[in-house]
Amino acid sequence: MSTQLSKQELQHLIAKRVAKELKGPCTVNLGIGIPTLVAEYLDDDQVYLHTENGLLGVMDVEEDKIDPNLVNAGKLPVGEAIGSSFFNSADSFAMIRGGHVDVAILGALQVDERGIIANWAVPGKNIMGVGGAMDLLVGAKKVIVTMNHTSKDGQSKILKECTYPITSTRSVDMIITELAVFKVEDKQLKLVELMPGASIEEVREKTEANFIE
Amino acid sequence: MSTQLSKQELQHLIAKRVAKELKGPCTVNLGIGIPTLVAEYLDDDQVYLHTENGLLGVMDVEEDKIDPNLVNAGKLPVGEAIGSSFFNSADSFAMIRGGHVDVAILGALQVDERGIIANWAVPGKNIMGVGGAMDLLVGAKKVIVTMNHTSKDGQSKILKECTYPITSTRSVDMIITELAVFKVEDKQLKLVELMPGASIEEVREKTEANFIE
Amino acid sequence: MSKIKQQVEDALLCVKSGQTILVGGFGLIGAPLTLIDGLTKKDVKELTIVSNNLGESGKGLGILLNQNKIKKGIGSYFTSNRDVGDKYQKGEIQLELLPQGTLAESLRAGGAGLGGYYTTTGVGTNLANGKEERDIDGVTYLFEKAIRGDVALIRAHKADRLGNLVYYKTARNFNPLMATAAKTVIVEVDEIVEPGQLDPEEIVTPHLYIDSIILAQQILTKEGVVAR
Amino acid sequence: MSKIKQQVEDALLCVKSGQTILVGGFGLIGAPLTLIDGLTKKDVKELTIVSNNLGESGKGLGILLNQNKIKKGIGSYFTSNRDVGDKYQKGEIQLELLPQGTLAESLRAGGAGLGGYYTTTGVGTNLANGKEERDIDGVTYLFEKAIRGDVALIRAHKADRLGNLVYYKTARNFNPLMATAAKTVIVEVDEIVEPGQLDPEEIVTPHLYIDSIILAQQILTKEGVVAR
Repeated sequence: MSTQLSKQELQHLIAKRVAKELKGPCTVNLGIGIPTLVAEYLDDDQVYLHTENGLLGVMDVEEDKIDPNLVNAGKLPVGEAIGSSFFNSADSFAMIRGGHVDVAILGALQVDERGIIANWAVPGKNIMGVGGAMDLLVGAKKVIVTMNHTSKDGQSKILKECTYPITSTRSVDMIITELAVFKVEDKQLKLVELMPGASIEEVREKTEANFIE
Repeated sequence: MSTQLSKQELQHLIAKRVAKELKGPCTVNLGIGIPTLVAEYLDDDQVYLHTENGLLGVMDVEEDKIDPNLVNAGKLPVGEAIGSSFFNSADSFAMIRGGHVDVAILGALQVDERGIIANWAVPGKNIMGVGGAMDLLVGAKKVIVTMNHTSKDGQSKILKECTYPITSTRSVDMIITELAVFKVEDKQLKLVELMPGASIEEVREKTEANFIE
Repeated sequence: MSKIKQQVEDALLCVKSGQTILVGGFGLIGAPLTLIDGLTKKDVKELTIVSNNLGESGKGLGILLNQNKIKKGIGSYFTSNRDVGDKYQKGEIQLELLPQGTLAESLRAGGAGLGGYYTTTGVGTNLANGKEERDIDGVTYLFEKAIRGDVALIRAHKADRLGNLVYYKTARNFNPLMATAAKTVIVEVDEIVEPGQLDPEEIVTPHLYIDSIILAQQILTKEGVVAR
Repeated sequence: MSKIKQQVEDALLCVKSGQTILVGGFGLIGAPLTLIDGLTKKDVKELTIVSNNLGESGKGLGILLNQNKIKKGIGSYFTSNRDVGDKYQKGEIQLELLPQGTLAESLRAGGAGLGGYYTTTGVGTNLANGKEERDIDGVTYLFEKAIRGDVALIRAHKADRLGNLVYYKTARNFNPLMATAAKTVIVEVDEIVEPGQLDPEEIVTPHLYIDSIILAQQILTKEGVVAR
């Protein structure tokens, strides 16, 4: 099915699906990668985007208005919405850790069947960066993970157990891939939706983790 | 000697002597009572006054410019100097506790012969208020205590040991009364100056604590 | 979905008996006088009030005190209202006294999702009784727990319709901290403006902290508390 | 007694080998590029650098890294400079990785005179290895120590002559925290103004934190780092 779509198109497909989950008023932190694309599909003007490097009120920026000192967590240029505010990194993470951010959209390397994710380190490689991932996982009221269903070599990234170091002991709330949408309920994965063109057989085949259909 | 002067005049005498200790550039927190009067005798425009309720840059205010929302720690109206800044209470005490305030001028009920003070509670009475006293004692680089040498009934307030609950285990640096100026060195009081009109005999008589002359 | 409430009673709907209420202000300066006034007219009791002071005698939180609606006060300086001492003597109120910097820091910690922290303030004093001491790099610190509330009642100068806040001079004090440390946060302000009218660099409390906004009807003047 | 320095070398006189230096910025955004450039020209070594990143390859702190002047890096995201990994592989640099919120909070704690604090971030992960866990009201927290430096090199937008600072958009990041957490604090700015020209309500870093001020000579543009 989805083999017809390019990698980029699949990422946009995921981002578009995530956007449907975001009903304002709410504050949403967008992680690096696919999550960043979500901004393009938001149509609710009461969804306020938070970036951990110190801005509430992120929006797209036109090429000619790029300011090198106005960026998101991925260091990509952004714009500032009306009603936005700037703050320092301690205040920004106080918002996150303190439970004041409603939703975090994160990428992941692996998810296990309890909804626990690994997204910051790969065994055998130097552990060099964690950024705000651990803070977002303990702090955001709801966490939605976006990821490709399988790795480049076709292995399932939704596993019985993560083989990479976990980011938090907290289960995420939702996983959206190019094939399926899972909710995590009582530490179990529940398939709630097939993405356009995906079949239940394909999801079963490409998902190592147990899940409720 | 000093019996000719009114209580108020004696307080101003003390405040004037304190002011001589303050050489800019420095940041000084003025406590409630006699310390407040010190502001009147400052002639160094690089002495910046901090008030713990959230202002760096305190100055006197004229009667007709009083703003009920611009006050010092004693809730008395103040003015704001050029170059002043406002901040919240956590930030204000971060300045104090973090060692960013150079000098604190405090009142005291008692001082012991090691320079440890009691200034927040009286045994037998309800312990109802501490305010910023304990924070200032742990945080200010230098602490100068201003006080009347004796209580209303003539008892020495500079004692071998405090009978009231102490404010901190930290010794203050200097004690200025209407009779004398003491420095605290190696946890011992050292008389360094007699105030105008005071005699060494009177200081000896009215000081219970041992001190080096 | 507007955060702006016309009636104080509506703004205070969330307040229930037995809750912990954070109340901004340093004495009456920066206190949410309209919201406090609303509480005095509401049927609630057994409140735990976290505030630097419990108002003044018969003013601000002092009215709530005299109505016996306060079960416990947590603050740094109750001396400025003599009624507190009287109630305390009669066993009609519990008090928890904290150094002012500890009160402020505990509120900030509560808002920032921290469990507690180590401070030098109070070490070796009576206020350290029952609290854990810990040596960190040769310095003795005291463990203090974070403080959180069910509701925060705060005072700001201006709000935009989203709930972004700026404050006024020394009326700022505990308000921005309390804005972060309660499940529901209600602010009263002098003026409500449109989004975009507050400079993004100047906003002290971003809107994600604020649930309800009302215009102040009781304000502090040189002559005392007056209706606006 | 002016805090304003004309020469970068003068501002950096306080920096000595073996010290812990706090360096503001999120990557190159809000990094004190002029002061970092000054450090690359100064004969110092064995520095411990506390900064979210160690610059980019050959840019900002990345130059200092390639000069082997950094003994240890403490930060949250070293991945953005691939040279860090190479040095680490060769055993030429020590690294301490902290969650970004923990890095920020530890700096704030250092500046505020706290010994440490309890955070939920990192509990149950590899970054909790060797760190104390504690249950507070049924929640598991991790103990994190405060961070302080000998010198902080920071970037602001404007300073007045006293040292009051305001920042610019997302170039604020770690700078105001680092301004509080070092014995000596040096700031580089786009503009130096007279006292009174910054609104007292808008000042983010009050002057008591600042020791030296210089005008930025290396700035970040869309085209990269350029001399001004």
